[in-house]
Amino acid sequence: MENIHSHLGHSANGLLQEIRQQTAVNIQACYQCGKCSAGCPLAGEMDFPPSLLMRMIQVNKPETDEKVLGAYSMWVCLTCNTCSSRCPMEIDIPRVMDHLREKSFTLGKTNKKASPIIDFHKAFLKSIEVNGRLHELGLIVYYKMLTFRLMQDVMLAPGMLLRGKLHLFPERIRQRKQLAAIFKRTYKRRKEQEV
Amino acid sequence: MENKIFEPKIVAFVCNWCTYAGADLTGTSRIKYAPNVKIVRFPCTGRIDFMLLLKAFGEGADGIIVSGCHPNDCHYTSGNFHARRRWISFRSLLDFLGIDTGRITFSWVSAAEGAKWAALVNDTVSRIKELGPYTDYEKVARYYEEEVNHE
Amino acid sequence: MARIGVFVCHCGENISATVECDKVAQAAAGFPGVVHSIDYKYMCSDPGQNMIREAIREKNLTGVVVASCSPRMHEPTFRQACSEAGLNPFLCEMANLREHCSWVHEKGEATTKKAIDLVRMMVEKVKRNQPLYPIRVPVTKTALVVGGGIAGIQAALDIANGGNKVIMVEREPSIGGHMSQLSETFPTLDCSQCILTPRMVEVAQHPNITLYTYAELIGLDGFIGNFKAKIRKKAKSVDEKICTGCALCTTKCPQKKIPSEFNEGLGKRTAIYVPFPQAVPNKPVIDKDHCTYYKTGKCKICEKVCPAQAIRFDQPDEIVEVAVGAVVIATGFTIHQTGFFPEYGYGRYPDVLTGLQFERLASASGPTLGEIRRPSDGKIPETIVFISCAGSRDPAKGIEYCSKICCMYIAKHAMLYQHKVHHGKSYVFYMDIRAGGKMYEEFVRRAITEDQVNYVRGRVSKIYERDGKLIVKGVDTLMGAEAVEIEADMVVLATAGIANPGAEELAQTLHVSYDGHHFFSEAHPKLRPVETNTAGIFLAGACQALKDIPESVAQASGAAGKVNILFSKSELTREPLIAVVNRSAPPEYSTCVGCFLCQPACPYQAIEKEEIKDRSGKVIKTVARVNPGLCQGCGTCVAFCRSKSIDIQGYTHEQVLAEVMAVLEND
Amino acid sequence: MNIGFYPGCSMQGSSPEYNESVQAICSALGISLIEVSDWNCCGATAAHNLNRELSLALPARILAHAAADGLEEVLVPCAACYNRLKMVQHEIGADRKLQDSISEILDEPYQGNARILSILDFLERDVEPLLAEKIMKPLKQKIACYYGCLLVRPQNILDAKRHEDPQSMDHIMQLLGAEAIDWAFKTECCGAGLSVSKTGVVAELSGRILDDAAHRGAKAIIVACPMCHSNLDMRRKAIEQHRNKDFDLPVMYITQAIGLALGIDPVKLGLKRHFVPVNLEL
Ligand SMILES: Cc1cc2nc3c(=O)[nH]c(=O)nc-3n(C[C@H](O)[C@H](O)[C@H](O)COP(=O)(O)OP(=O)(O)OC[C@H]3O[C@@H](n4cnc5c(N)ncnc54)[C@H](O)[C@@H]3O)c2cc1C
Ligand SMILES: Cc1cc2nc3c(=O)[nH]c(=O)nc-3n(C[C@H](O)[C@H](O)[C@H](O)COP(=O)(O)OP(=O)(O)OC[C@H]3O[C@@H](n4cnc5c(N)ncnc54)[C@H](O)[C@@H]3O)c2cc1C
Ligand code: SF4
Ligand code: SF4
Ligand code: SF4
Ligand code: SF4
Ligand code: SF4
Ligand code: SF4
Ligand code: SF4
Ligand code: SF4
Repeated sequence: MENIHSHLGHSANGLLQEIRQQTAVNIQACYQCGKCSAGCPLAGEMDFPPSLLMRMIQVNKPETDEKVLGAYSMWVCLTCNTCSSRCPMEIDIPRVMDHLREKSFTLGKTNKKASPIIDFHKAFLKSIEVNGRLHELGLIVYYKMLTFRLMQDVMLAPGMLLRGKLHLFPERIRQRKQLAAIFKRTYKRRKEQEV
Repeated sequence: MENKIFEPKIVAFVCNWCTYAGADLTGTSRIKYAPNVKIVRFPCTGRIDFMLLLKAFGEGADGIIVSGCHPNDCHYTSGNFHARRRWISFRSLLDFLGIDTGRITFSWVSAAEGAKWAALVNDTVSRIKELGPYTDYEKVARYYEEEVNHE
Repeated sequence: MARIGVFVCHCGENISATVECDKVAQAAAGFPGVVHSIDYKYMCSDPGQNMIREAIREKNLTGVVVASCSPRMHEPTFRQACSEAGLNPFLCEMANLREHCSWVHEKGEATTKKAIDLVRMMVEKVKRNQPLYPIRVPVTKTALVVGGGIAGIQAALDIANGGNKVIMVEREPSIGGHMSQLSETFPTLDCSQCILTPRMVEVAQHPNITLYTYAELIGLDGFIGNFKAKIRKKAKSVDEKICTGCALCTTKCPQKKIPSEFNEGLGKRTAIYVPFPQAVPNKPVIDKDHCTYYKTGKCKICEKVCPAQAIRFDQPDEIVEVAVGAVVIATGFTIHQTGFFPEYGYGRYPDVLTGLQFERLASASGPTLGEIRRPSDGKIPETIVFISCAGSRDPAKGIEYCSKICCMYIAKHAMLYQHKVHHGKSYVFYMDIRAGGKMYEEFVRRAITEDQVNYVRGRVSKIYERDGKLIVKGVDTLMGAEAVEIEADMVVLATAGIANPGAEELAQTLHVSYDGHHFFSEAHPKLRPVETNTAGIFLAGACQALKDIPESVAQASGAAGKVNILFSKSELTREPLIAVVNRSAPPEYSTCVGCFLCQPACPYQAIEKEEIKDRSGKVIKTVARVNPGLCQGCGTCVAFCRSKSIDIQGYTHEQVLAEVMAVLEND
Repeated sequence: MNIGFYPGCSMQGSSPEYNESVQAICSALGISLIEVSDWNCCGATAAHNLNRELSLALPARILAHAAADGLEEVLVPCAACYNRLKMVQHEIGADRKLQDSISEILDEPYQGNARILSILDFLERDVEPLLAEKIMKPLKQKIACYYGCLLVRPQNILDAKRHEDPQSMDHIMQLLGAEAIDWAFKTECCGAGLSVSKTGVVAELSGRILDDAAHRGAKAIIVACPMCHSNLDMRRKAIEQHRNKDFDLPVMYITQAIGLALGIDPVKLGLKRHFVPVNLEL
């Protein structure tokens, strides 16, 4: 019975307020029309379609916030902007997804199913950090190390090599030191923000 | 005395139909704003004679708001256009007297724009706070007297 | 010597919660000239007003300041109270402590201080007030009704039946408006034409009503009781007096492919045409933009076949000027077309319709004689989808307001469809069902429970066509936003209702205000919903905000009632807050130097030249004079007069200056 | 005016044919492009997903280099890079505080005022007017122009016209003699960045696109984005397995199509690098 009163939370520093402050997106303006979910190409993959995710944030309770941060939805979201381009209330869902991803990642609350996706992103960033530019082959090798998905995409590699779409050696930029410094500074900031 | 926070004195000249009603709506909507502004009601901004603004500066006002109906929405057809046109020539007089035009806010607030009125007041108050108290009023007062005597 | 009374109101706690009213009253007692100052819980209550009346009598007050709410609220109340006690009502002023102080500031010293300042301003002003007396002007007992939809028709009939004259101006060739296009009407499902047509005919035949169709208002001057309206009667190219309405011409006209406005593009009409069979007047007009003769100089078939020889190709537009005492605006609304909706195909799919198009399909007099058939191939749709709030409640692309009528007409449409296509499947995508009205909710429930209409809560994201089907992609938000994809044969969009094109210009012609969406503004959202801010101009129907028929009719009768009240006397009294040019003793007569800078500045042409003559009739001086019937008291002239010879009663130089000085008086 | 050029990683890596065709038509039409010096990767989806500051800083560095090179305009043919650069420019441009913070990360003042041109902006403005006289081999085929998401959304920031049914590629293709079909998946998402980590999703999303285009009789799909291209071309086998259906539908870059119409050698346009062979009867 006690749950009856606590369906809607009144948390003063939940995701709802945090997102409002940091991204200027006011999720309270969502009136649950569902148009975002209806247009989202990935809604079928998501554990919570975008409109439901918005509602969960509106509910504004620590328990639902936890569920949101552990959701799989934001990891499959492709930032295709279909939702926001049609949302009658102009809610910038992709921006919210960005926020949720970064927060969930920083706090280590990422959904298990999302690991391959996250590992791919990590591998991608590594490649840039080292070379300044993407080196596909390096990326794929590094990605496979992280995920042990050894066979996936292997079929493509020879064809790509043959067509000049895969290079054995990375292209590198000149000012790699400067770039490494940029990476470092953003990582450092992230650490600061955590504490 | 010196340490007291500067609370500017601001007079608002507003028309009865749009801005006065808009400010009423601010009240009805319970939107809060700074108490520094006092409203003088006119039938229309077209009635506002700019010598009156000078008089207000001469008497120690730190800032002035003039606000009426939106263009084309004047209750009296065109009073606000006249006001607007006069305002342009008045500007040069202000420059001549060394009054920062930033001390005068000229705006349109309709009867439906309660929130805009509050924002207008707050913006004006903070701008005037930045400009500081208006101190040259004797100069303006002198000019005003001369002008009135001249007539 | 001034003897001013100050009355500070608490307004329950509305003022006293943030302003210390007793302190305000105490402070006011100390102002020079104030002889009486008290505070009280509710000044506008009977006991409150009595306190004012008694103080006026007992203390011989020469002026009263009520420090309470906005003068827009209670000025008449308190002025009336003063006048009952024998004080000229214009010697009463109000300090606005509620809307401009207590409600907008936090409790604290600064707020109470501001309240005191506001009272001081009004005390200084009222000391300089002069007794004023109302102005009397004659009233022309003819009303102008602009727009001949159901609202205009109702207003015109009510005014005319009240014994007053009406001039109705309708832009289209026929009156009737949107209601004439409707099939059946909620919540009773009676036939729209059947209940409307008799009234249209009554308008045409009423001895008190003059009807100008195919006409528009191009100018309005003057003021309440005394307007002058300029109307352009567009050339119909047909002599109405001779034409018998036989319609032979329309059957022979070779231009047969013009999309019919009345049928929302689903049917065709000719260049000489009567918009629909029940049109009033039932006489054709030639649409010059489409007529072969007007475009190429050849044809004139209509002229040849007309048995009455009523065709007049050289008929000019005619401008008529009429004197009217009041105006009712009833110009209605329009709807967004389907081309407005990007995600629904930018209007490319012929089987995506607007609600009005569906009305024409469902109407027995429509292009399909009441059968629901697809415009693309004439097939009867097996599956039909209705989409609510198409463009409404959509600040991103459409309008933020709710169009109010569509929830009901969607339920009606779905119901009509199910009645006509028994085996068909109908779906309604909705966000909320807004059915507030007598028998409205019951009506919607009936659609769902009796007629098996499937209501799905969710907004459609996209419609596209594939193999002659319209794929509608939505979700069911009550199923955790589960995808719902429907292969429909027809989609009907409940497109947003918006203000008529031209509403803005009309508002400017009439000098009335309008809102951000170009709907005309009422004088007060609750208490004066049928008046505009301009005296003598009233509103009826959907031109003020979207409304259904019952509400449009109610408002129209309200506006007509207001007009009839105005016309109940042959004279009306007006507030004397107008401009006057000063007069003084000879030989000066006036400080006015006759420069007439004020004259062109006056938007109401109220300033005249007056010649002051000596005994022998010789002109000594020409000065300005304000016509009190025309002056509206805007004060524009005042700001133009360099010699300060012209002043507004109630807002004189002296009064205004006193207010400014009082604000800035140091403490 | 000098038009700057930011190729981005895909044009140098997995989609060299896009680069080749851009270069080929530019040289055929006498337009010269100046590559932004020592450019870096824009960070793509990865930075954007994991590290917001990095996702702003990487494009900001590119813009800074363009400014240092004195470039007032930069052509960014890759739709993904274009989208990131525009978004970042918009976000940083509107926010003083963010400008300061990014300048700190870059260790140089943020300078991001170069006008960023998408391939479509560029083709519409600089190429279209030159085309009419130079078309040697009109493309007389039914084609489907596929815009994807990155070139049209968010529509107000990218200033995309008719974002639900864009027309600029269709116009160009009509100029080249082709018939651009009206179809439903012009701006649906192809799965873009998930191509490696969630191949199943890509197969589904890209499959729907191929299916609609084929169903409506298109003989080729025209794209302007390396990601769209690789999802529709390189991953074709996976799509066909997923849908249990074969599609005879090559995928060409718009610049390749223009090149063909201008009579440029298919090899020079990189047409031989495709997985799905392009052997349209031209
Ligand atoms: C699809 C649909 C279905 C509906 N179904 C129902 C229903 O079942 N029941 C119900 O109660 N309501 C229904 N309504 C609502 C109904 O149509 C309106 O309530 C009603 O038409 C409003 O009447 P009106 O006279 O205010 O405006 P209108 O009907 O719009 O009439 C305005 C008139 O003014 C004229 N006009 C416009 N501008 C000028 C000008 N400048 N000068 C001169 N003349 C001008 C126009 O030509 C028109 O004749 C429906 C509406 C729609 C769109
Ligand atoms: C909780 C609530 C909140 C509301 N809030 C709002 C709001 O914020 N805004 C808004 O616009 N509307 C609001 N309303 C609606 C508003 O109250 C009504 O629209 C309005 O009161 C209707 O006025 P009325 O004169 O028709 O009826 P009533 O206010 O009911 O007045 C009828 C009068 O008739 C008298 N009477 C009854 N029978 C007889 C009889 N046989 N003989 C003599 N006298 C009789 C009654 O005593 C009463 O004085 C609200 C209503 C409620 C219930
Ligand atoms: S489209 Fe916008 S308003 Fe509608 S449910 Fe999604 S976020 Fe909410
Ligand atoms: S941006 Fe993300 S949530 Fe929005 S429609 Fe695209 S995939 Fe779905
Ligand atoms: S006079 Fe005005 S302020 Fe006073 S009680 Fe009445 S409504 Fe309230
Ligand atoms: S044929 Fe002549 S009389 Fe008959 S409707 Fe036409 S114009 Fe009128
Ligand atoms: S003259 Fe015009 S209206 Fe008459 S028949 Fe010919 S086309 Fe029709
Ligand atoms: S009336 Fe119903 S359908 Fe129309 S806008 Fe309002 S809620 Fe939407
Ligand atoms: S402007 Fe003044 S002085 Fe001139 S005519 Fe008018 S009232 Fe007289
Ligand atoms: S106040 Fe003056 S300008 Fe205004 S209407 Fe009267 S006479 Fe004309």
